[in-house]
Amino acid sequence: MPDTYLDKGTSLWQDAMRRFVRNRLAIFSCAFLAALVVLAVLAPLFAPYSYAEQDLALGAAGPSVRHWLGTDILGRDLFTRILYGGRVSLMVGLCATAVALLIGVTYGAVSGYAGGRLDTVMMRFVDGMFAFPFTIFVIILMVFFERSLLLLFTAIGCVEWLTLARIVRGQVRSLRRQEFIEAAICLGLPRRRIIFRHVIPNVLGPVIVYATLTIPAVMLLEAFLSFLGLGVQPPMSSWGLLIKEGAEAMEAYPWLLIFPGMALSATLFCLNFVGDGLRDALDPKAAKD
Amino acid sequence: MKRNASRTLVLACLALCFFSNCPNRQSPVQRGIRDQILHVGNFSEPEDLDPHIVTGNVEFNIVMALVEGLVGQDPKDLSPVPGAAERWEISPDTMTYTFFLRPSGRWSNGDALTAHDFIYSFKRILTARLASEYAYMLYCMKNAEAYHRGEIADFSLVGVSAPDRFTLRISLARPTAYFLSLLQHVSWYPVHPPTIEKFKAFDTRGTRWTQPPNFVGNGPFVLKRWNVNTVVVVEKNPFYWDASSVRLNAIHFYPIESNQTEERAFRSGQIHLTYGVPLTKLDWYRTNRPELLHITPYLATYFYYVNVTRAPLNDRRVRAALAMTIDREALVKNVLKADQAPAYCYTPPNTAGYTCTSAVAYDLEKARALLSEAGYPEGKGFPAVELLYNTSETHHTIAQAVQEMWNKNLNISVSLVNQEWKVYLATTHALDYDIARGGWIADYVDPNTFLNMWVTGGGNNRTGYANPVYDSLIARADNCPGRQRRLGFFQQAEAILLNDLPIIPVFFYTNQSLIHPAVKGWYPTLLNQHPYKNLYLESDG
Amino acid sequence: MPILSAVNLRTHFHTRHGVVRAVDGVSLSVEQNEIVGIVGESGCGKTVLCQSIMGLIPVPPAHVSYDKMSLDGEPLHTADERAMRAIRGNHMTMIFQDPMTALNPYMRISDQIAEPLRIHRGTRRADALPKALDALKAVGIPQPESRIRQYPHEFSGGMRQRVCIAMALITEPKLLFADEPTTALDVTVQAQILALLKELQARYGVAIVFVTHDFGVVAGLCDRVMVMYAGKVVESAPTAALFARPEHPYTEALLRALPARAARGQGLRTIAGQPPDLARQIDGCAFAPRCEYATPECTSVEMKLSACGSGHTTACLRMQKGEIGELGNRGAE
Amino acid sequence: MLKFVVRRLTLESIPTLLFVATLTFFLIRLAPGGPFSAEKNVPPDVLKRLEAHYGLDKPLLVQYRDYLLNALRGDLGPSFKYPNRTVNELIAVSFPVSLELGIYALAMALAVGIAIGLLASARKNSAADYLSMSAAMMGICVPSFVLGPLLVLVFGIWLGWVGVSGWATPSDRILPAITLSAMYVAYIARLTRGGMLEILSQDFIRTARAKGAGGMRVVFVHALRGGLAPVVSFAGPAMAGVITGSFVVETIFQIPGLGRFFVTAAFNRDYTMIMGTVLFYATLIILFNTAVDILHVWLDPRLRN
Repeated sequence: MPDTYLDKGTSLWQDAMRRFVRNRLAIFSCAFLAALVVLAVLAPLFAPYSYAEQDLALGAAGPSVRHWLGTDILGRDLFTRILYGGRVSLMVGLCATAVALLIGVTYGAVSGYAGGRLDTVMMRFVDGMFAFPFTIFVIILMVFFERSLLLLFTAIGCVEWLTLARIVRGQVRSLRRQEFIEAAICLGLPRRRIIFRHVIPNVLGPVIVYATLTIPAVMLLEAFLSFLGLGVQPPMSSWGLLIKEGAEAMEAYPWLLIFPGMALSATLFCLNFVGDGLRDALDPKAAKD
Repeated sequence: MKRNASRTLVLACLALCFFSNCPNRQSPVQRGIRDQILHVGNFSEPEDLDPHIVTGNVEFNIVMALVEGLVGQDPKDLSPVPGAAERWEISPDTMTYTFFLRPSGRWSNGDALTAHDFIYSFKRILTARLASEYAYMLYCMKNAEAYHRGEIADFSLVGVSAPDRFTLRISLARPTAYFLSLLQHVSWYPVHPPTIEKFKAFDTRGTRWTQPPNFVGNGPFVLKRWNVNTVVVVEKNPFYWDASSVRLNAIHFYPIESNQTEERAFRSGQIHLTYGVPLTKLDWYRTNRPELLHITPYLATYFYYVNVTRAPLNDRRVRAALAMTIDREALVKNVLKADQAPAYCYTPPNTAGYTCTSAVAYDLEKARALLSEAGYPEGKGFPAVELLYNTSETHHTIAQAVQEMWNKNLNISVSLVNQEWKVYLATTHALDYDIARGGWIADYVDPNTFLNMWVTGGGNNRTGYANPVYDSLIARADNCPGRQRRLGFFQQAEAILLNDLPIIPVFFYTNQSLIHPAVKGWYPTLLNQHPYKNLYLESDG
Repeated sequence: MPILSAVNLRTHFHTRHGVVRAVDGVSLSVEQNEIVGIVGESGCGKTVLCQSIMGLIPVPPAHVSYDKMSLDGEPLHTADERAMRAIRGNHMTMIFQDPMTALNPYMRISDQIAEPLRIHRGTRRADALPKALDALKAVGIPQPESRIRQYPHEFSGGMRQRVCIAMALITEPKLLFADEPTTALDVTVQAQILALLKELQARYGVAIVFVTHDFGVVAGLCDRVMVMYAGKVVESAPTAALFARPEHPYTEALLRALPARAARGQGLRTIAGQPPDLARQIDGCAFAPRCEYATPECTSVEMKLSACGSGHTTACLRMQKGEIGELGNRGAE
Repeated sequence: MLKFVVRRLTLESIPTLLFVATLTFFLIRLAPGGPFSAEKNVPPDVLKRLEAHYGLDKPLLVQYRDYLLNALRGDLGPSFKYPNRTVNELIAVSFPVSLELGIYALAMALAVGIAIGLLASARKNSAADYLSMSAAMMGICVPSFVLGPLLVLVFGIWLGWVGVSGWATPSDRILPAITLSAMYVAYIARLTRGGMLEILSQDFIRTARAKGAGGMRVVFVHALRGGLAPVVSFAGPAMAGVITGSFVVETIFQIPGLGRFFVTAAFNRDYTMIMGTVLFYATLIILFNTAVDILHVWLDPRLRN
């Protein structure tokens, strides 16, 4: 412990990390997420069966000794499919949201910071994009481009960044008039530096809050895209698809819905607690208590 | 703070109770039984109700209640029964049919139904500008095809005439054994000339003559109400010649696209009859409520197109290997679970008395032998092949099962390609696929509707298959009046088809629907058509 | 009978670094019409003292305890939120340091000034408006009729502090805490605000506790002064007596540090060392490590305030024993 | 203020609508398969006449010009899929249904979301905070295609309290509104909580408490206006999204709303329907985003330059 609190200068990031580490719930969530990622990445090691191996005679059976979480309509082991599905869903959730964040935050920050006519043009473009017929766009993407996860991210990214851009723009517009921004301008900092070093870190609060909500939404959107054929190619699957198939057999085979649903919910809660932990850790005002 | 949140919760509960009327209110189904109003799930919103324009079953179901052709359908087996025509005579050479209309025949606005109405209707559907997609159903009539293609301009040359107001004579281009069941098809239905003229709908689409107040038909019911995506209501037509025997007062058609939603509506007493049954609910109904579940054979085959122009599928032995390694029994029993029959041939059994004698075998050894013979021992070196299907839960599930079967039995990896409906159609029409999901529902009860598809250059022959011997057999069957000789030609043709295997039959559809016990007069039929005039509601509770 | 009497007030913050004794046994009493100044470096607990009495300190991390606390004779229970709410803003009010952020940017000035009346007197909005107008006039805001409908961002810093004062005095409270109200303002405005406070204090007879770190302000405004260091009161005396004869080395060092005192051309005198870390246990006199007169005894014996003149108390052990004579002369060589 | 609105709705909106219309018009032609391709092969000559009937055989630019001229007159053309109905009529019939459902859903989402957000921010990092926020989270991770059927099973079929499908009786509105609002509750709750915490840490809240304002007054009179700013900017696009219905909810509850057209029109390659829904939705978005910006200025006087 530093003998006097003021002795060693602690940068915001070190201070934030110390506060984040002390937030037990956030740490537990981080551990859980890390475990989930490891399980998903090393799926082949843990999976008792291959995700495509069918047992038509068995069909949809409940949890049993051989199949811990039961089997789906084609008699494939659900536990294995959740592991492999986790790979896709986590990747889609994290990467597509990252794409949406990248575009949305930058776009919103530039628009909010620039103000005036540029802001108007950029925001009206966003309004236009809201109305864009997403389904036909997906169909065209599928036809003209080789089907790949990258394509899936672009499709999702193109939809998810819009609302975020609006929220960030709103925040930046009110932030723009604060003294510390004018001070940065007086120092002669280039606009790009001001936006990325001063404006965006101050907008992280709502952005993180929104991001942790986007991830599950993106996973479920992936289910709709996979159903259309753009996302995951059978026999591979994803949590979104598993939940969608489970929902259709909700009464007859409830385990097909419950287990993938629990996987998604657990990930969602962890993401949110981590998000909250990050937000509180990074919030300078919260430093004093 | 807490006080405020709990207060909103209490309010929400109160609102919930207020909105819901007491649980034991009378459901539409119970009220329907009392008032003889039938509530039916009818899959999707009808595109139109013009008999000469509609193309889907959804539209046929409603048009059949509103319009009646020359020949009606027997409720039990759809055999031809007197309709708008009281009786008919067939010439010895089966080339000329004479129909005697009912003098008492009326349109729903009271006008008399005459032979000229029929001639007007045939002329309308054969008018090129109307661009009716089912005009080809009338090509068996003399010069009909020539008139429709514009090669002749004078309609009087077409083989239909009216010796007097209530007699209609039709002369055919070729002896068509199934002509009477052909007449049951919507494309032969009459339309009310004054209404068509009033709305200038003779050769233009998108007119409003099929909207409720304007629609005039000669069927057992008349169109009362049509709310988009909500309901189509038809009521008993007092002017119908057989109105006395029609017991239903009205029918409500609900466009419910999701069979899950439809099943829930059925269970909560909103409809008497469903259009289909969700795959996952079949077991439940079969064990708990067998009396509600009706699974009936359906004149339709589920098969895979094979692009015979593309290597390695241009090799007959490869196609045979693929066809012989699909475990159709397991697929039907464990995946589809709706008593579908495994299809080892293409035309469904006893279609108008015809049952194909040759068949595709399920023989793993022979298949592997054929595959290695074709140059791919144990599947080694077998190029990447794609199995294409259009987006749907059922196709998705079947494709994965078949993919796994080929992988396990032939050690070849087939990738699945899922395409949206219109893209799928464009791809298959352009022959830009390896293997593609296919399905064909009979237009009329006769093997011809199935077998004439695969003639060289046939409109629906999307496999690139061309076999002159096959073509000649189909042509001779079509021109031969004798029933037995005709079926003989079909046997030979199908034998060739199952040997060349441009298509791999998988299973014969069945039709599944949930029916309320109070629905009477409903009989399983091959085309899943149930004449409404014979239906009635009677609770046996 | 004193307006405010607080005896042995302790406010400890239970943080992860240990228990921070921000206010550690302070007694404060304020008479009718009296302005008491509380002086000390930042971090000595003067603001926490006022907020503890006002009951504004969030209790979960903090723990407020006292032997006796009364306002105009009535006992004060800072833990009883409902009772405190009836007093806060009514009989006991407070103004803050930074006027730029003290006012609600979303509400009109009229509503903000009238709010105490609506909360405590239940006066309806229409009746409260004229009273708010009078309050604005009383604090010297030009064109009050038009300005009253405006929003805080349309006022300058000085004007906003005047609004805060109007807001604090509209209910004619018995006691007003002023927590460094002029620190954020520039000197000319500062003088106007101090003059205004003095005038209003005379007119309404409200007792004021004036917290500051500026001895100039104390000299001009306060009747009596308390000097605080590390959460404790080290000296308290009438203003004149304190400036004439500081009885505690810390007070003397602070006075010495004032630029006015140093001869022109000489360097400014500072106090060596750092204020102590309140989270750690301090034995004896907290100022000992930085005190020129400190002896080992200073760091062992527990400090207590004792009288050393009329109304003049000091916590310096050696001063109490008279071991040090006149404090000021040593600094003079 | 009026000048701002007028300029926004005319000067700025027209280019946006034009941009969206143009982009969509040419994009949908890229998708293979036309409005009339069907399972049973359509004879080529019939296909040609069909396309001629709807003017699809004219050069693209001519079709584009005709479409825009008609659209300006408010005529969005006939629907290809439902030939005897015009796009205007289909939207006119189905929009009121989606509007009503959307309003119920959004009101519910705002009421529950804000209540949970306020409760969570008032009791920061307490059990109440985590419990309420977790409850709100369920709205996101239980998708509508799971929640809908679940509600129907419990309240519709087993208990029989409320309507299960269709849009006839008042009780048919309840379950769809709950299903549609569920996802928005989570967003609104978290944004409210974030916004309120931001405001409650500001100095003027301490001034309000110093004035003797109680907890309720501090939250509702002082903090709410500032705290709801993020919710307001989220509500704009959310409103447009909710009010134009959701394909999934309308399928589950058999509701004749506008939502289904956004998806099925694409599948049917119903060009005029796609264009009609896109223009209609773009107009709604522009209206609601303008309303949101006005609301922001009304909420925060500092923005009124």
